[in-house]
Amino acid sequence: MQLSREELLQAYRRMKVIREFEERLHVEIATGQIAGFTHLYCGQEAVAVGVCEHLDASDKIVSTHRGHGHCLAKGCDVDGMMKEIYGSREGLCNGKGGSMHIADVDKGMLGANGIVGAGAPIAVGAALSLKLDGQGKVAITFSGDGACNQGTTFEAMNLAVVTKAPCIFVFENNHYSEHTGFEYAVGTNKDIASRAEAFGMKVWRADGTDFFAVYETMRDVLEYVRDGNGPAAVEFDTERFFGHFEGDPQNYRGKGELERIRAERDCLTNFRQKVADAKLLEGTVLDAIDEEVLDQIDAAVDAARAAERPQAEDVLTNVYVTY
Amino acid sequence: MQLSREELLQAYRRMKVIREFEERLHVEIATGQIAGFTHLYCGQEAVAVGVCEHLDASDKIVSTHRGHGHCLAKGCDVDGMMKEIYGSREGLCNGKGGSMHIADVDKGMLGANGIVGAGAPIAVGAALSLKLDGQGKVAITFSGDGACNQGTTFEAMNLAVVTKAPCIFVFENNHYSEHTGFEYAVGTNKDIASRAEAFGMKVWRADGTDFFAVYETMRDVLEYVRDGNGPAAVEFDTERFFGHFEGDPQNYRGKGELERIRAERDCLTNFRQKVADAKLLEGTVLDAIDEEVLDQIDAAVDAARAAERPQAEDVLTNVYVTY
Amino acid sequence: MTKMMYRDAVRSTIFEEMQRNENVVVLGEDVVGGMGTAGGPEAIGGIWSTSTGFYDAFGPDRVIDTPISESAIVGAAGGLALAGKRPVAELMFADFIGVSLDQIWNQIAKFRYMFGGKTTCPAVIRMAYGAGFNAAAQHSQSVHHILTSMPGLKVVMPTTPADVRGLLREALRGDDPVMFLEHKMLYGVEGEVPDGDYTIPFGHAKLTRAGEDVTLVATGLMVSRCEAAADALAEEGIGCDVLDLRTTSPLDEEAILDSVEVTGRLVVVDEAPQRCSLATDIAALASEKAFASLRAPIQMVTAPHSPIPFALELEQAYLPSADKVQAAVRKVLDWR
Amino acid sequence: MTKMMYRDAVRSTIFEEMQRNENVVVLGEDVVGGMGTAGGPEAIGGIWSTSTGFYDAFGPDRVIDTPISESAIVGAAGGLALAGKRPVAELMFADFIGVSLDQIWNQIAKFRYMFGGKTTCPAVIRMAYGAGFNAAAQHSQSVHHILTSMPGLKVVMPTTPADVRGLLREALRGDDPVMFLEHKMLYGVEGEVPDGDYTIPFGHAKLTRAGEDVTLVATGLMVSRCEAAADALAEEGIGCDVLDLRTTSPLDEEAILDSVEVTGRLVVVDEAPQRCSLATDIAALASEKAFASLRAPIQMVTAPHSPIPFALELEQAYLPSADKVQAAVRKVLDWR
Ligand SMILES: Cc1ncc(C[n+]2csc(CCOP(=O)(O)OP(=O)(O)O)c2C)c(N)n1
Ligand SMILES: Cc1ncc(C[n+]2csc(CCOP(=O)(O)OP(=O)(O)O)c2C)c(N)n1
Ligand SMILES: [Mg+2]
Ligand SMILES: [Mg+2]
Repeated sequence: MQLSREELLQAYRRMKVIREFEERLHVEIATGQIAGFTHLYCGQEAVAVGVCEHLDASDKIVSTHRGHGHCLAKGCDVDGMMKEIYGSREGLCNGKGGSMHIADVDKGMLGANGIVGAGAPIAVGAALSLKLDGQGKVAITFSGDGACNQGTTFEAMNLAVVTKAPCIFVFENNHYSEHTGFEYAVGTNKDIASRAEAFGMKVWRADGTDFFAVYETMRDVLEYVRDGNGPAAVEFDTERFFGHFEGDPQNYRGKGELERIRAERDCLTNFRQKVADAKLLEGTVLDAIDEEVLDQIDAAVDAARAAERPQAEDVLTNVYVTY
Repeated sequence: MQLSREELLQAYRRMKVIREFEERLHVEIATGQIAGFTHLYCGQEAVAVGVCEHLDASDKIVSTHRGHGHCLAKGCDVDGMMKEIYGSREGLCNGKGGSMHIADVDKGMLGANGIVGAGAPIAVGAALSLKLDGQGKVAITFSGDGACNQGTTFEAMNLAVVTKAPCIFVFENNHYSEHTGFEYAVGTNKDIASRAEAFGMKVWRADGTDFFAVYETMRDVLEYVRDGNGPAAVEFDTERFFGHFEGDPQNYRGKGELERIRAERDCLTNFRQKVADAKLLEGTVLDAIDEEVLDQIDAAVDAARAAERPQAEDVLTNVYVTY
Repeated sequence: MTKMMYRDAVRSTIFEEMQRNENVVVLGEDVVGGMGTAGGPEAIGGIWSTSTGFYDAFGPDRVIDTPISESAIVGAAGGLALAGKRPVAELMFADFIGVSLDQIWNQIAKFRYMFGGKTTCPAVIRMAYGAGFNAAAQHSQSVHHILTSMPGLKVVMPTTPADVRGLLREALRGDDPVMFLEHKMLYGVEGEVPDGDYTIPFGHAKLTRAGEDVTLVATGLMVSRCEAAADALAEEGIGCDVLDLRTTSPLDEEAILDSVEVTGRLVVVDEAPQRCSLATDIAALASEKAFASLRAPIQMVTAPHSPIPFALELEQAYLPSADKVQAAVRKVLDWR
Repeated sequence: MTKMMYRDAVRSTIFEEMQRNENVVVLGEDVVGGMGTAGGPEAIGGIWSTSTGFYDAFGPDRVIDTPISESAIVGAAGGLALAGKRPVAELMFADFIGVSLDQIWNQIAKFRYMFGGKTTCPAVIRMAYGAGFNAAAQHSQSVHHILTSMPGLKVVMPTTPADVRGLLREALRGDDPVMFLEHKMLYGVEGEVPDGDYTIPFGHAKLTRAGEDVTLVATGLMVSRCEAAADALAEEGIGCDVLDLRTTSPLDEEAILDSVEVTGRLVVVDEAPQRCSLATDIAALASEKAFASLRAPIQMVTAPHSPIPFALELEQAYLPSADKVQAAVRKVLDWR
């Protein structure tokens, strides 16, 4: 583990922010305060953070319908996101996008996306731009095990290979696309990564619930891609702790499955265990972060509730740059 | 070689019909007699015939923009096709479809297709229908090395694997998609078949200019698929003897390439050589077939020229079954 | 008569038709749900609960759960139809015609025509459309104008459980490709449903309010907004015809023109933005064929020319409301 | 002034703009041609010869030849635009919006709006559209009504080399997504082109014939058919305004309404079928906003409601002709 104490603390805090952001949304949505469809990232934090801790604002990411974690990991403002999800005019997208369309282009976050599979070609385009700039920057697209069946994902992989675009395809295999199992929906001779391999990409695989595994793997992937070797793909095995959307009865889960993954596959518990075993960070320090994060999320919710609401006349702004 | 004399003669005749149909079209198009876009199948005859000689009318095929060969091999009427290409009301599609949309559903020929990659999902649907019927019938989709990059082709492969559809993906790799080379446009770790393999399909490969190689390979493929093992894929290495469309300057070809493939990779020459070496058929018999075929094509062109033209009022028929 | 929800009308009609005709086949994402999971099949039966119980009754060859591959879903429906089956494919959201349009527009809509009339293509593509759930720009759209513009497709937009049953039966028994558009906000609406095996022929609008002053034409959720406006105006003695088109292709031109001939005033209400919409389609029809009857400019009440915004207040402002319809009626009445 | 073909106007404008601004990037199928072949790059330079010489001048990072993957092409254009480039993507045929519509409609059209105005998306998507080549149902379509209906897109349909240059420059320098529709039958048409670095702002129709009796509104190839009709009618003393819209989104409402106010008679000509078309869009506009001026029912001359047939005679019968336009003009003049 080559991370400094500062880096470790930051990674933990980021994962914790995502976790509490989502746990709190889970509660808030149940009270009917938040409109629309919301897909929670809870459980997959180690992937978003393990990937994005390597990036700066000039690296780009493109996200999915389950995008809060990617946004937060890439540096989107917690308050701005919460306000957006509440539909405030002060939200990151002025209340026009909502949970499924959060973006912050200045931070290199090119958008969550409500259309499954739509992000991959966009990331290839961003990667082609970065290739032209010649600064060794990369574009990353996150896709689920369901999104990997959409034609756009395949077209994007092939286009990236053909054009040697510095694009990284991160597959988050959480074993479900909505209510359907990975075993059923994804035809492969092995796994998602092996498909990517057949397109001529170098691929990696790692445990997506282990921050250190993600982080170390991504170091290699990024070195390879930043060096101009063309695109690459990584498959992370991970878990989502909530339903597909809020309200999902989750009949597809096995008995005790949710309890088991919370107990055995929690990336935060795993992180704490690892840093304790290696005597890198003290539990009390992490406890203090936990407190701070809870306060931060409380404050974000309070701010979102109090924030200015959009007005009818806002509907027609920003359709075009010039009218 | 387990083919009877009758079967050998029929296969040769079918290939020859395709060859002369296309050679003649090449001439006719140059005189400006035929409207629209026409893509000639010349050079790839062994694939269409080697595949379709195994099928009957209740097996289905779905074709491409380069569809004449598949249609003829599947039993579409020569005169009806020629009339269609000439835009006659007596054509197979009453002059409404033209070269890119020839179909004969009763013969199990579900259509040429002007949209690259569009045929694959349609074939999977046909295969699902045949699976439901439970008679061991199959659906076959032909795709080029260019079409194999279209998202629909990938989606179709995955859907076929997931649903265990009796669908066969025949990839005709003629090394070019329009003016672009296979080497550039198709990202793989080996070839097109290896991609199909990564979707979990059993795959085969063979020389597509050798009728016997195609025929024998397809025997195995069909046995596998008819037995209910789900879909399969085959890649045939083949050559097209004309340009992408009529009028293509073919600047992408290497020096002497066309002469070389005509000399070394002609499936008809190859067939004649093999049956002569094995003393299966006499050259005189094949010469006689050649004569008959030329006459047949002459007659077809004469008939097409003389055939009834469509009328303005035909424009609005057959948009729906019920209006 | 039985009371039934719109979503149950969809489900029961397909179910009964599957019992009646073994060629009817259902396919789509999560139409079964639970495939390949520890929980096992039938975890959901469609995210709109429109195929619950199908898998248990008809098995995996007739109730086909698919990966997230809309082009392949619609294309497979096309292939099933060409091979003699009667597929009913579900697009979870109408917005997903974006990833499957070629198979809708260039394939299933055109097979019959391109093949010289020598095949039928009885594929029914169902899709949930419309705003009202704050599902934002990619999960709320109305797409009927796009589909209506495409020759070869029939486009159906039922508003009541009774119409769902009659129109869906008609779709399932016909030989043409049908786009069956179900408004998300109507799934939970209950209504009386006639008994018996009735069908409703396409191309017949339904007059849901009668009046002699103004003609209101609408589809889907907008019908109820027109009705609300008409009811409010009736209290002031203003009488409106409200026409629920039910199908936009074929279109019941006669019903529209007959009403306008009487009222001389037309308000068209459309949930989609105005440009090249069904609203303009109907306004143009009337301006050509009922010109002499028109006593005031035609008014169109539509969504504004913007994507659909997320926030509650914005979505509300975006959608045509009964108030806006009322204002338009007053405007045509106040003309000159 | 220089004489130049329409296709050369496309090519030279992009070429000059690439010289002027290093952020302009071209991508599409065979925009180079010959990649990965013995013949080597530059085998074709676009099947419409609209990018010949680009690769040699700007290299593979700015002239990107792609596999046959239209969704990825448009999507990549979107990503390039979000990352600060000015992509010009080519769809060989407009019909291929079928396989790429999601990226056009749900992605590039909506980024700016969904993201609260915090990005621009200067992606230009060029496509060859229209009938006349007997290319049948999947390679001949007009799609402007579909794209015009979509908020967030600007839709440009130039008819002359001079307009190509001015409008394409405007597209390449603007910050909004632009659908640039090039009619196949116009590529070979020659015309005078002004010198200098001019742009033509969107939303300004061009009056190509002036007259006081009837207003003719058209786009693309249909403009010349209107002009032919107008010229023939002029010999009989019937005067027509012919308006070439040039852009359908934004639309020059004022030019249309001003003309109709004078003539009182409107004929709209559209190469697409009528339902939910640009023809109905304009008819509806006039029937709402020029009602008092209208002296006869608006006539729409459009393609019939069918896919585009292959045979010469059928395609000819399918397309609006100058004769049909003339007949419509006579009809509005003969009214009452
Ligand atoms: C094109 C498209 N099809 C279907 C959907 C509906 N949908 C939203 S999320 C989802 C499942 C995605 O699964 P996966 O990619 O594994 O991501 P996860 O939800 O597990 O994060 C589906 C089917 C959609 N939004 N877009
Ligand atoms: C969706 C789509 N994109 C592009 C085209 C234009 N086009 C027609 S054929 C072709 C090349 C196809 O190559 P391949 O699949 O190898 O078939 P081949 O022509 O070699 O038989 C292209 C790009 C099309 N018809 N459809
Ligand atoms: Mg998943
Ligand atoms: Mg090829």
